[in-house]
Amino acid sequence: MSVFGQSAPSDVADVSASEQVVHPVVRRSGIDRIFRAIATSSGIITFILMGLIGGFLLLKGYDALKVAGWGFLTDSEWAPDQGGKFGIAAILPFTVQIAVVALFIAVPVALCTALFITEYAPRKIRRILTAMIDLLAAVPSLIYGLWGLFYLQPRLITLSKWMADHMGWVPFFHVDDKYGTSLGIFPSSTFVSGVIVSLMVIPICTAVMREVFSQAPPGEREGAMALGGTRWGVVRDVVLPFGRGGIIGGSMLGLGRALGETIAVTLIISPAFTAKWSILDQGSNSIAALIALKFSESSTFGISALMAAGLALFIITLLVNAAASTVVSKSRSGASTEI
Amino acid sequence: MTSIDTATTTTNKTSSDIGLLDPGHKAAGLTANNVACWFGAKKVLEGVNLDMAPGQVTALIGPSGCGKSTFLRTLNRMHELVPSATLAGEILIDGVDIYRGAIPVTDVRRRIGMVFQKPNPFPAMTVAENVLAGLKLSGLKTTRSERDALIESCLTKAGLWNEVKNRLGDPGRALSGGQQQRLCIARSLAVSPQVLLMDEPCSALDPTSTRRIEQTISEISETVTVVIVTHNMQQAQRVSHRCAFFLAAENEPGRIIEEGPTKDIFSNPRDERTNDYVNGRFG
Amino acid sequence: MRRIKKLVVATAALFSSLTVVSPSVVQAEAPVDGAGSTWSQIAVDQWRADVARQGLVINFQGVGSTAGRAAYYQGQVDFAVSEIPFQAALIDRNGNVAADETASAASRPYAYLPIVAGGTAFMYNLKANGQKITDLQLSPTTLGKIFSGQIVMWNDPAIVADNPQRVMPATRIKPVIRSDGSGTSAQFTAYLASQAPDAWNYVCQQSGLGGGCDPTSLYPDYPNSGFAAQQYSDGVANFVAAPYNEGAITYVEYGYAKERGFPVASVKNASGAYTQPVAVNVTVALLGARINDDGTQVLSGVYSNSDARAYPVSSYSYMIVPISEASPFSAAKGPTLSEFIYYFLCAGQQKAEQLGYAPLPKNLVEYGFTAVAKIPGAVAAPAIDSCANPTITGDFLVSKTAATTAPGATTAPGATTAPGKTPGATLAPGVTTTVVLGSETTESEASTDGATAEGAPIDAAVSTPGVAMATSVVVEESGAGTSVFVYLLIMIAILLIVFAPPIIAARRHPSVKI
Amino acid sequence: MTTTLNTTPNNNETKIDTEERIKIRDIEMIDVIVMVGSALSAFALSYFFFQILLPVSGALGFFVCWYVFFNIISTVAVWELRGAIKAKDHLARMFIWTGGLAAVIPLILVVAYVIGKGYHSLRPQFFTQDQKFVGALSDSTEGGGSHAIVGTLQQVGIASLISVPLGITTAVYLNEVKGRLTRPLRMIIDAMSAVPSIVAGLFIYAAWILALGNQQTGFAGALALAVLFLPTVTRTSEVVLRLVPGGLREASLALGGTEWRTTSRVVLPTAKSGLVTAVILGVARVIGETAPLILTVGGAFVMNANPLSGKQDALPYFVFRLIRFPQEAQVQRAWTGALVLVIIVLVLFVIARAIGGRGPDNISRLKKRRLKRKGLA
Repeated sequence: MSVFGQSAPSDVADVSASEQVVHPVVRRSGIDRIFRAIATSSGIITFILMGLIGGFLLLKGYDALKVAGWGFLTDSEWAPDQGGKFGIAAILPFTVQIAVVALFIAVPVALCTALFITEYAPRKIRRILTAMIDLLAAVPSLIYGLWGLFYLQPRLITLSKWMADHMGWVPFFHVDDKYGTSLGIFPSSTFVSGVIVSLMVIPICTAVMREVFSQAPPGEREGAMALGGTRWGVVRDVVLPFGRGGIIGGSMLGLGRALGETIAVTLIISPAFTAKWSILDQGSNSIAALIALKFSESSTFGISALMAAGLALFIITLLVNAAASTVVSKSRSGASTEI
Repeated sequence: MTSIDTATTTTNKTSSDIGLLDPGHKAAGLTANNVACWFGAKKVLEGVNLDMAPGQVTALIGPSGCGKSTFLRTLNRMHELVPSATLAGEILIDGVDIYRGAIPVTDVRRRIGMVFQKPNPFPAMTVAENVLAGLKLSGLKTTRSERDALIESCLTKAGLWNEVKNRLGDPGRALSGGQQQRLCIARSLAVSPQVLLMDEPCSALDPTSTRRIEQTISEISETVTVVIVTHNMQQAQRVSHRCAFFLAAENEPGRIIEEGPTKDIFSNPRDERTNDYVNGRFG
Repeated sequence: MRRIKKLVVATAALFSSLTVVSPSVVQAEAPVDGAGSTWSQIAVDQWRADVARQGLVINFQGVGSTAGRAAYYQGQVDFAVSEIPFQAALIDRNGNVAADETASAASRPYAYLPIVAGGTAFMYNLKANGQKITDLQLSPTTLGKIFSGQIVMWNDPAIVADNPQRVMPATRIKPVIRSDGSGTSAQFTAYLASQAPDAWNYVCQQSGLGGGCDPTSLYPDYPNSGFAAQQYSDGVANFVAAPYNEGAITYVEYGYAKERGFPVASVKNASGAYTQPVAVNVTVALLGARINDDGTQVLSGVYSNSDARAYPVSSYSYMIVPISEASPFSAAKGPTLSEFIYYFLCAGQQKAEQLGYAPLPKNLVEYGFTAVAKIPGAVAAPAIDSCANPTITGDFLVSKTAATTAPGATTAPGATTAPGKTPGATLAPGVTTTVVLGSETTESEASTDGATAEGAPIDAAVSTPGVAMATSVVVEESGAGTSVFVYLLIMIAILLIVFAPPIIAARRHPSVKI
Repeated sequence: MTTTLNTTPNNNETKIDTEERIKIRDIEMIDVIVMVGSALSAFALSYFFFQILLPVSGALGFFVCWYVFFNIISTVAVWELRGAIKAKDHLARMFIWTGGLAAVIPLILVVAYVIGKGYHSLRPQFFTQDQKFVGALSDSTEGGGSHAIVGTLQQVGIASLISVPLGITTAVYLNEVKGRLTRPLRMIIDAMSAVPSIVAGLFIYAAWILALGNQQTGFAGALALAVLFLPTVTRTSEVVLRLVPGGLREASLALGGTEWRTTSRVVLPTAKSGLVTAVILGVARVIGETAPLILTVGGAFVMNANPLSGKQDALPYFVFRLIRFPQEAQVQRAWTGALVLVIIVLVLFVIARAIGGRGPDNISRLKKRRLKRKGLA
């Protein structure tokens, strides 16, 4: 995430060694050199491994990209194996829509949950709640998908219908009532899958935010308290400013999960290949679901096309995270000299 | 339920409540009656009776771990923030019990301000915002001119105005340690406390800054009752009117050994242990 | 750090202890791996379990036909199961050869043999005046119009013409297609391309594939088609079964509709009769299948089978078996593989009907026998007369004939039954659901004893379909009060077991912080 | 303290505290009255409005109405009584409580749903038998999922053995050691977090199985899981390592500690509970993954306890495969598998939290015992 420019321990060691002449010789002990070597080689291994996957996507996707050309960005059909056009013009917006719906729900809830756990909950509830949120993270996405399909969707579509009927003036909620607003047009929508995905995103965001909030400096907390601050005052003036990096970091981690979630989205959506604003009516798509649905019956070329779609997702995430990390790097990191 | 009226009257505040703008503002006296404190099952303080007279500076002295800071924190209900911490006895501000009375805890803390050992300005706020943080936290509405006046008067009181008047937009953390501490004092003064508790406010500071803060203490003590914990005997002598000596024997809760006018404690202590301590023979 | 080490060690210990505890498996014969068609998976899975008792270890995973074929030529599995044969060169938009499966598979010579036969059923959810419609009849052209989006209302003249016996409701048609690649789509599109070419061309053109495109395992969709796409057979079936999806119709394996207690459309065959996709009708239809020299199928004879019983949308899937010892196959695996094939071609077919499929007719079994002989290390085939396939030994076709000959009889006698009754079972007494779960009466019949290989008992009792309704996966779990109570109790118990110790511990040792 | 004073004998433990301790009242009577009053009037109001507006149907709609009214009324009441700042505090409290509990409701619903679907065929033999003789026509109580349980535990175990050390050392590299790679590495790890899990499976299938000529094994599945595991654990570890105050590092270095000792004795123990969270999130990410396993583990019906050879099964794959059968028995088995998966996850996490989940200043009983052995406590 962020690159923070504050003093790193290694720099401190260098300075103390070379300038303050506490240790006359600039030399790391053997164990330190081994430690640095191990840490660095871990970094290199991870870099190579992750790079290989990026390279794998590029390599596999290259054949398809060569054939599709710019059409890959402007076409919205997906028929590489039938000799037809294929492109991500519709799939990518849908993918982003689902992730946005998921984050729209998940980030506020996660923020509240993390604050609840660190600031509000009685101590006894705190551990139980932490365990439950962990568990929420660990419920397999397959189970979320099935639960969403059988349990949540039938209930959620009444809400979809209500939103379409009463809030249709919002472009996202506007449903073309060519088919009438019967309940039957609301299942398998972006909204439903976004809600399901949000359940998977909540625990991830919560865990990171909770970790960060719990590290808010006690001195500042007490300072705010001693000024007669209410609990909310402390949260607003101390915890949230301190945890800004964690909020963004947690949300980005959640965004990654939301963009890449496969099985649950696959189970819910009814794949559509025409981009639209409306999120409530049937038809949505996601790159991950596309790959999952098509790969088993795709030829080598079809898989190449799917990998190109995966590459697009990879690049989008790269850009979003780079943007987020510049924000985070401006926020206060914990690596100051304060204890 | 009988004291709802008190509650409402103490909480409906307007800008005229702000002491430094309000000539009628008065320091309040604090009284501790038979206070005892526990952390979990461990008793750390017992039988503390102390009167902290209005407009005076009371110094709490004693070796480390004798319960001074704990006692100080009971005075504005910061003690209860530690999980498992409990206490007994009563603490009165101008005769009103701060624990059992109807004063909400946030008002207790607003009326009894606190400055900590380590300066803790809010890093996300500028110097000016730090001064006004208390107003924001306790929801006091002020006009722009009132705010400007308040910033200037508080920073002047804390002896910081001349140093920072051109840096009001800098982050609070950009100041030096001594300046940060004075900023914290200014911040506490902005909500017009009747009592100001100081927990070793100079222990992390250089002598010049220490001197500056001591000056500040004597200046504000006319309008604010000050209770200060210090390890510095000279400081206690310099700033305080009264002094209380705390001591905890091994595995025993701390208690007040001796209490009285500072002059007496330092020149003519009744208890031998006080004599040993103030003359630097232990601790 | 040490704590983390401890954590790692503890987890490792946990895993290794589990490994030690687990019983070691003694494998009698060389295990044989297969992968492929999800469509055939249900049957293959049952047969695999049956032969396991004879010591034959077969592993089959339904990963999809194309993935199965790829796994075959990539040397990951010994055999594959697929709805379509290896595809010759696919040409991409620029005219380049994008993929050539046959070339890839050349390194592992193979033979095709039939494995599972079945009909593609058209499950629908339709009501008229609050009553479930259960006697829908569709002709091939109407089917094509529905699944190409050319007609949008259930009271369209084309549908009305097929259903003179009732008044069709003015409900919107919601065709539900498979969003994933599937053999069902392949079989259905092959049927459409052959029997409703106009509709198929329309779909092809609308979705930008050009007129007269090939049958495909990825059903083409196009903007504003009105199609709903769902994944997997259970996905489309659940979607259609959902109460809010009135007017939906999908193509799916018969078993899924049967299990959910939903009706399937009767399809008009070459003789003009409307038939249901019950086993006997499928088997009869497949008597018209012709096999090329290379083992690939020609199904036009099935679609146009003039037997009044024949269900026209019938087909079978291939097993792709190795005929050389290219890795990973070896002659040592020959006996296992060949015995498995003999089992499913003969005795195994007795369970086909129970599983929602249809037994392979004799012509296909005979072809299968000749293909097995090419497998290295294969044991000799049994005499065709001793083959326990119900179409050969039994009186499968004869006994069923009486019940289903007349065209009128096949079209759902209990047409407008109350929802409690399941038309799928009433209309063809031979097709009772002996696999309905939770019904004590049928438990004993659902035997896994492959050695005895009993035939599907003909159970005319109509009590079971009621159970099928109750336990069907229609959106909500069964609301029996006691069971809800029981699982709430269990949940509370689990939560207690998990959370009680830390709470008690925390109470006993309150953390002291000074 | 070196005191030469007379001290009273050490009888502290036996003394009984007679003082009445002050009960810290967070909630006063008036608050309770306000809350109850607001609740009642909100009930009345929503009952009245519900008949007219009817925005959402059923009990849920009523509850939503009531809840909105309750918040409005109680906030106004607190405002009147305690002023704006208290009202804001009250509103924030209500909001955060709601949010906190809102996260729990779906968990309870999901878990209850899985239990409701899965408990029918949860028998002891589910943990001891495999599916060797079980087909679609078998009763749901026949056979079990032991092969899948063992497979999942082994695959996730191996994946953690690969990813946890690698991920944490990578995070240490990013945060403690630093180098030219820091920036690009961080970026690529961020981007990896959104790569669909199936791509990990395809990658291992292409690179490990096809290119290197390996067969589908549990180990290959573990590699695919490790690829998914790594970014999560690295990112989360990095976030928590960054929270370790720099002053601690400086203090340790100032004491003459080497970088290695600073990291291993100061930084990592301080971040311990966060690192456990990182590992838990990583395990959570992978333990339910189906897609990458389909291509890599191959799937099996019989016990194969050797992850290095032969195809293996995994619980999510087991569930994924069986739930799509038309036969109710198979579907029930799948739900039982799902239930077992949830139980396994629950148990693993409780163990993980118990071993390493507390804050750094909480000395666990284990450590106390160790210190006692060394004579330090």
